Amino acid sequence: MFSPITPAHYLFVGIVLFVTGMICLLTKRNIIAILIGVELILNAANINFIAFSSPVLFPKRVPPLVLDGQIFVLFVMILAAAEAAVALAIALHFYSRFGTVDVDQGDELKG
Amino acid sequence: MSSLSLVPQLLLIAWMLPLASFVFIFLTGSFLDRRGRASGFIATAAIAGSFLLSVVAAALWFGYYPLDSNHQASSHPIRPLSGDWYTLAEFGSIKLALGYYIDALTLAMYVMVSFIATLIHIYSFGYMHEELHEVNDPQVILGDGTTLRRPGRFARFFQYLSLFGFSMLGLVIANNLLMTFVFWELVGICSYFLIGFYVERSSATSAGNKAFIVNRVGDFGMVLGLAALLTSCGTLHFDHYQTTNGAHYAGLFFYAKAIQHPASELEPAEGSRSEDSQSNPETPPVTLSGPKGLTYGLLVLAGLALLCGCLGKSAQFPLHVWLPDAMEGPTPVSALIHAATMVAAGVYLVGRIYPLLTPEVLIVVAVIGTITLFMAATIALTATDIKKVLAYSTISQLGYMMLGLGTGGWVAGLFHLFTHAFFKALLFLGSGSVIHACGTNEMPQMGGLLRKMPWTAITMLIGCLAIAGAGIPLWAGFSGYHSKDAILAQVYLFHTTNRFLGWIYYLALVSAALTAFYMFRLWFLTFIGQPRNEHIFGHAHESPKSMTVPLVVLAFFAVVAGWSVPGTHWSLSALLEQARVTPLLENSQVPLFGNVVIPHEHESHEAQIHQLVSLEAFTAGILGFAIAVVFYGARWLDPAKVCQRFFGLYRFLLNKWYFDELYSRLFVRPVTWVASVAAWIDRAVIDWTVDHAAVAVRSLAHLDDWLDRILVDGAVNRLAAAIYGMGEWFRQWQTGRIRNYILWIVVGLVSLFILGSIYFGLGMHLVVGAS
Amino acid sequence: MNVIPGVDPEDFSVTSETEVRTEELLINMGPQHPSTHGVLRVVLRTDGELVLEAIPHIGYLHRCAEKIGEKVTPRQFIPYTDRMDYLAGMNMNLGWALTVEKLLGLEVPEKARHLRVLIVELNRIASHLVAAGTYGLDLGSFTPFVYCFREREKILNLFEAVCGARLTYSYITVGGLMADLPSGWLDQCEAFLDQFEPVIDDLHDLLSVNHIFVKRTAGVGVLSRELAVDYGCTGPVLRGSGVDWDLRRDGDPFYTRMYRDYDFEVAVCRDGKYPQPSPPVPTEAVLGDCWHRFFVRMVEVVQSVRLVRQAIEKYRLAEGDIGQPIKLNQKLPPGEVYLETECPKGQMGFMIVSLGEAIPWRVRARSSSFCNLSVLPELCRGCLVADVPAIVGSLDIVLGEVDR
Amino acid sequence: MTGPDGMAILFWLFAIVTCGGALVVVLSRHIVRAAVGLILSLFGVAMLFLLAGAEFVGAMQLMIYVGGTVVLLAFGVMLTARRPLLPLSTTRDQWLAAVLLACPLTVILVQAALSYAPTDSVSAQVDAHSGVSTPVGMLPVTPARLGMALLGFSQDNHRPDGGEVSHGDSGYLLPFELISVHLLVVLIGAAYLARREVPSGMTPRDNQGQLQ
Amino acid sequence: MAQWLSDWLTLSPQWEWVAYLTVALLQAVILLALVMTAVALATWAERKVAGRIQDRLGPTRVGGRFGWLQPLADGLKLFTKEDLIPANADAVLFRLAPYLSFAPVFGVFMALPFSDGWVAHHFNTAAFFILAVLGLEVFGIILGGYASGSKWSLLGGMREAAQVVSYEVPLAFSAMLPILLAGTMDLVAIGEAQRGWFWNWFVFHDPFTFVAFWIYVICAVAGTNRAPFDLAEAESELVAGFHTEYSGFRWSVFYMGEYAAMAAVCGLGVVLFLGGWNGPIPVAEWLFGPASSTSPIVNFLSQLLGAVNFIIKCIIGVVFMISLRWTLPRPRIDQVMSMCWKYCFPLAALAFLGATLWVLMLPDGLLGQGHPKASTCEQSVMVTVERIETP
Repeated sequence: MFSPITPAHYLFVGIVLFVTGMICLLTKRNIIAILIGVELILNAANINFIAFSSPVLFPKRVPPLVLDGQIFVLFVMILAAAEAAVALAIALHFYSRFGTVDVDQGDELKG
Repeated sequence: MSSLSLVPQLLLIAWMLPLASFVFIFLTGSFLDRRGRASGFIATAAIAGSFLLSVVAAALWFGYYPLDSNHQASSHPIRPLSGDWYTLAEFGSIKLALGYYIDALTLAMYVMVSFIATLIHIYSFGYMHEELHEVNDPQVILGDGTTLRRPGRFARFFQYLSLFGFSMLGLVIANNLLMTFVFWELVGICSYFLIGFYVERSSATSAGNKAFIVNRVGDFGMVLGLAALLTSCGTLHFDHYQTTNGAHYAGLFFYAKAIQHPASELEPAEGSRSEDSQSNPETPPVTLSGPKGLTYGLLVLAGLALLCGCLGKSAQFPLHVWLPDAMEGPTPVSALIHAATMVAAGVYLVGRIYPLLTPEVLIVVAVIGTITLFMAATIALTATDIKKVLAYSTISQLGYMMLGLGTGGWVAGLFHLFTHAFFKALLFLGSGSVIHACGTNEMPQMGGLLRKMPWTAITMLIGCLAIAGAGIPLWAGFSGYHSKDAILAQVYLFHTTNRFLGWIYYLALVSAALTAFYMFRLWFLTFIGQPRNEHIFGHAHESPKSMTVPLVVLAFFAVVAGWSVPGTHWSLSALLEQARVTPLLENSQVPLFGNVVIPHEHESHEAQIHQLVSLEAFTAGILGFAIAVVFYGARWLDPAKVCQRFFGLYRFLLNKWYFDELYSRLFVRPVTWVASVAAWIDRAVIDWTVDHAAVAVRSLAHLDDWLDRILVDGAVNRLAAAIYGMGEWFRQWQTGRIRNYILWIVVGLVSLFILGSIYFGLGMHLVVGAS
Repeated sequence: MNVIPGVDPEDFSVTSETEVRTEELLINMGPQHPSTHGVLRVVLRTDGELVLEAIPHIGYLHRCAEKIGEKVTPRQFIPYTDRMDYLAGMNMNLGWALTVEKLLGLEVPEKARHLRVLIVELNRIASHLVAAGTYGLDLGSFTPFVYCFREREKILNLFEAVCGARLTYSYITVGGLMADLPSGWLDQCEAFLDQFEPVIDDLHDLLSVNHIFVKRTAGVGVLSRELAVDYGCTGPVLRGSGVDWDLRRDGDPFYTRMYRDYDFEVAVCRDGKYPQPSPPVPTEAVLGDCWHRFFVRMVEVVQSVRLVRQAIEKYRLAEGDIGQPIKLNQKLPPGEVYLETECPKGQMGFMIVSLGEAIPWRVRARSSSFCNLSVLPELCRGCLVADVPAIVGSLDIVLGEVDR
Repeated sequence: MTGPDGMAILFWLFAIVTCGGALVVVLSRHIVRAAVGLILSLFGVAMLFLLAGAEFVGAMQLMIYVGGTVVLLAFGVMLTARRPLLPLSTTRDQWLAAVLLACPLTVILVQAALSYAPTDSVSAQVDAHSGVSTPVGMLPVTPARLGMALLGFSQDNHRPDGGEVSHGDSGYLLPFELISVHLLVVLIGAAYLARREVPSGMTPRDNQGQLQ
Repeated sequence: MAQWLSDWLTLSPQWEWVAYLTVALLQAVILLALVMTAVALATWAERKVAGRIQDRLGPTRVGGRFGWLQPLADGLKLFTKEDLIPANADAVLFRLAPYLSFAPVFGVFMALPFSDGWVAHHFNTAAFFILAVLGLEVFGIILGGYASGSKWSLLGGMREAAQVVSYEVPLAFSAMLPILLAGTMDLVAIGEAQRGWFWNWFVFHDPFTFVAFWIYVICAVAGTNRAPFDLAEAESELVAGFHTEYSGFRWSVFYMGEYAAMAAVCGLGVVLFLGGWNGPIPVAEWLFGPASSTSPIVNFLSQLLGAVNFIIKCIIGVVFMISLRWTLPRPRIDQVMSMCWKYCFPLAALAFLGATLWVLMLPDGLLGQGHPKASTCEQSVMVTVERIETP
């Protein structure tokens, strides 16, 4: 169980990240904490990509994804960086408008 | 060929240096402006570098093909270097490329353009120094009555000069008409920018617009010519070229040649080239491209169309009207662009595409050149603006060149181009120096400046002598003497063979006298006599070194450009002789006008013609000079009284033959009339209809409104109330709290997973295994 | 117009959406901050790095010096003046001594006059060296500080040889000086000047013309001529704004006659040039900015060196003694007197009101640093936090003098 | 790597770091600590990438994610943090809902992970011309290969007989371009959103002009 | 090595990990010792160089004439000082921050080759890895600034964050040039590509790399927070910036991080631009011949010579940075930022572009003598593929 390391091990790490990220999204009121949760979820996905593209983890050294996995991870990272930039700009704006980072205060669009 | 193979590379670098300077100044201009003259140094260094490289290239070339006294290529068959640097696109045989076509003419133009441009760059340091600081432009009155104050544009000026240098060199080196056209337009836009350099002056902007629009008229014809040649020959390259897949194709010159000699149509190459290709087995066979729809008539039409462009650029009748107005630009610009180089581009292009021009076209060239030359000379007689005089003189001299080319004097015309470049640049720079000192363009305000500005006066005197063609007959003279006599000799020959066109020669001769007259009128009015405006005279001073040094250098060349190097036969005309192209003139017969013969240029070199013409021209020049002395030098006669006597003629000339008015009547007024008619129709007919239709619709609407309120609104309001109630219920879900939304997303996600698991089993092959 | 029930159109009014409000910070700069030159406390209201307001709080070093002056005789007060501008104790002594002499109508002998010029100008050099060195330190350059203090130490050695003290001299006193120079002192002084002059060029290289230094100081904290005059700024701060005003030339005759046969130039920028020898003014510098204030001091150092050399010559030639200090309990004539002298930091003025007793009735001091500091809020408005030390340093204040 | 056993040690080490960081994120009520937890977690993820042989991606993770994105986050935290920092407490029912949702999700995901058996038959690529089968995974993923793939040359389709690199077969040129444009737009957008107007009359150079 | 240890201790297979752990720790300790030595030397050099520049002697008392043991004395003093944690501070983060600042710098040395093959771990993407890890140092500083609970610290931390994040961009850009020229991110390969005479060093490869080298120097100084770019700890403005509230051991850890980072950026710069372990004159090749054809001992000697070379160059770099600190004033934060974005970044981008064009246009160099190893990306792929397929 502890060794050798298989993709399933990586998948478990991914699950932990995903679930914690989700809980983070659901329980935090701070807009930046929510952003942090999103980052966790994205990283969960990245771990899965890498797990499926890593020859080291497969006994016959033949993973189902090779380049595709890594390149998708790259794309995810870049998009995450972009998302973080925009989200932070929004957060700053939010802060300047409402004087707080509590997203529950920003319910002007409520019905 | 090792030394020659460097030539294109050298010229490429020489060509790119001004571009680099332009880009650099463009990017850093605002920064450089604050640091003073840095931009000027950069631009000058770039163009001076171009000059040095051009000289090296020329040295390589003439080292390989030495000039020979008998105008024959001796050691090697002379073969223009042609090739492509950069291919933009290829469609079958059609190749759009940036390339080079290098022969002695190209090299001479390169050296001349970069040399004069260098001098003018240096001159501009002095002339444009005001632009280094904030400029107070007294010619622009703002709404509140004050004059305009604006930041200096030193960097911008040099940026445009650099761009111009790049464009002009590109135009010169182009190996296909498309590239020519591109750079043709680029020099046009540079000219436009620089004419409108003082963009706040309405006169400058309208002069810029005028130049641009008039040139467009000519360029329209040029585009037609390009289209005709491209569709009929399938190429715009002058010479043979190679596509990227390795096939060789023939160029325009070959097609023109084939038209002339139908027998040689299927031969791969013409003239010396075919011999060369036989002797050199490495030269691959050439394939003919395109539909080969070129006929003689089409060639004539294409030639005329291309000529339109040349007329526009070289300010020839009837498209000459823009050039005098273009003098609104700064004087170095006038010297560089509107006297020495750009306007000569039209002449250069005629020279370059000479093999494509049929004799019919050449006659048109000759006739237009003659008309221009005479007309401009007469207008110059009465102009009082010093730059306007020079502008008309430029037009007139360009007419000489056209005349020379049109009558078969290829070398003579281009020779005059070069000499004219030197002395006209000199004259313009001198006038700039005067304007700089006096602050006015008006000659009646000047006078007696010889004492104040000896360097300027003397160099300008040399320029006047050069343009008037002064010299000792049959021996030597100023540069203008050699070139103008060559043209006149050719014209004389032409008139001896074609008597019914004899007036051309006499007009040219009369204009030579006029030239001498108005040039010395200019000089006398400016530098001799009593100062007519003490205030201006008091402030006048000799210009700084940066302005006088170029004057002296140019004066030197204005004197010696026509001479051959002592002890050798190396001279400018011999150099041009080396580049001579004469394929279409070989039978000298003009098919459409049977009895017109365009004479060979060599025949005009015969001593008897030469002596006769030389003496006649000398006499004409002396005559003009004498009249000038009578009126303005010694003031034996009062010019004002003579003007009174011939008031009608005077007014006719003063108003420039009423060309502007003519164009206004012919083109501008009809258009405005049509526009006013259209406006009337719009107001009276269409508006009326619309107005009344509106009244009708409005009454209908009132009716509809009533129906609407009673019937439709009732139904709609009921519906809206229902929907509103629904919305009230739904909006309770819309909490505006992001976490609630996320919660629902996750709920949906989990249910999706569960559903998926039920349908596909719990194994999740959906996610990984199934693919 | 149809109105949706329950909705107020005002709710949709658009507020300014482009402006992000960051927190305004209230920062205490000092009294224990390294670059406030003592126990100055500046309260900064900043928006990020942008200073919205800077308020100096003073008084941490208040020692009732003026009140003490009303309880002791003038000669007893001399040591207290030392402790006002403790970087230029000689100049302080001189100011007080001259004021009392003016009240007494006393004139010191020729030899004492030249010795006084020698000493105060030497002290001016020492004070400006501290100003320049610590200014470099304010801008993050440590090395010039060490260079300046090395030179200052040499001056202090000279002072120590004269009066035994290195900081609080009490050397110049009412009626003359406490002692004549020890033998060989003048040669040492000349030797010092000879080796010191090249060091000035080093300092110019390290600071005045250093590109980063110029970037940091040029155009920063521009004090206009009018503002400088309005706020009563004096000394290098005033001259840095281009006002050609130096009490050694333009002051009270009782003071200026001390310098009457001396040849020196006032360190002020005329037509973009300072008295030579000095490096050219960089193009970025604006008259009245930190760079000019700094540079005026550097130029003054050169002029002071000139003055010291002249004083040495004159002292050597002068005959007679160096004067006799007045008696400790000398009675003062009744009356009121006020005299300002040109100290390194600016114009230091003392005022005495006497009722005819040995102890003055009232004593007041006009402190140059105090007036110069008062312009700080004007200069700091809208600058960056990093500019505050640059501006404070360029004013060259001494808190002992501000608070007295 | 140091071999399978060394890898196992490192894997467990970094898995613990990663999961621990994630838990810190969830459990801490203090936003700065949450950010530190995120850093730890992302750092662990980067190390896991390195362990899995994805060196370039691991380095990218460090550079872009840990070095860029999280610095940005930290920046945001500082810009919006009040002192003293108010922890925004969450209500108990939110936690309840979160846990209630997380449990079934975890169960499903764990089930899926456990049921995944690595099948090696997937992509031994057989070249149609030569019939040679190349196990694609054998080729190490160098930055060069990644770069080539981003430019449209995918090495997945590389011909083992030394033939030409196939062009555009499964490259990522288009997504690459899209991402580039996307980044540009995002940059501009973020700059616009976060733009801050200095109060008028309060520019740093404001008092310079008084003399002229 | 771990296998050998395991055999030697005759560990059963399920306990083999103990051997691995031991070996790993041992390697880490060796590396740490190396780094600490470098730090100690750098602090000593800082004091000595500052002394020289300021006409002083610097430390002379501890450890003989030259004060060799001064770093030790400093360390002892710092270790014995009281560790204060301000009441306002976030105690956990306050304790964590110094280590977060030091650890990444330590990690850099893992991938930094000291000589041909002398590297703790041979990364394929070492250059990139180092840049990435170096960028992490900023966290410790931000956290330290934030956790101190002081406004000066917070300002310092913010400045640091803005500055380091900005300067990373031109730093990475200028570091891309050697990577581009060598066609690999492998630092060992990059170093090998500059074998031979000193004109083979990438700094002299073409004008653009020369420019890029100086940009690298500027950005490296800025990226490691050294004067004149020590805005985050500007003592005259921000008291002491992010470490205002730190004292004793924690403060010294920050400083260790700074000095180690100095050594690290110098090392990276030396490998990227200054030929790494290849001396200006190929003495090693003359003495030992090509590396492949010699015995292990000769090979070792050659590597040793390389390491000496490398360390000398690093020392020169460090001394250069030190003398910068004691010579120049400190620019303002906005000037620092504008220098980064308005000058360094465009210049680096231009240099990058220029070098690309240079390689494309003049694949054989200006004089046609050819570059040592200007392999294109495609070639390197092919080489890789061939290497895989040969067995």
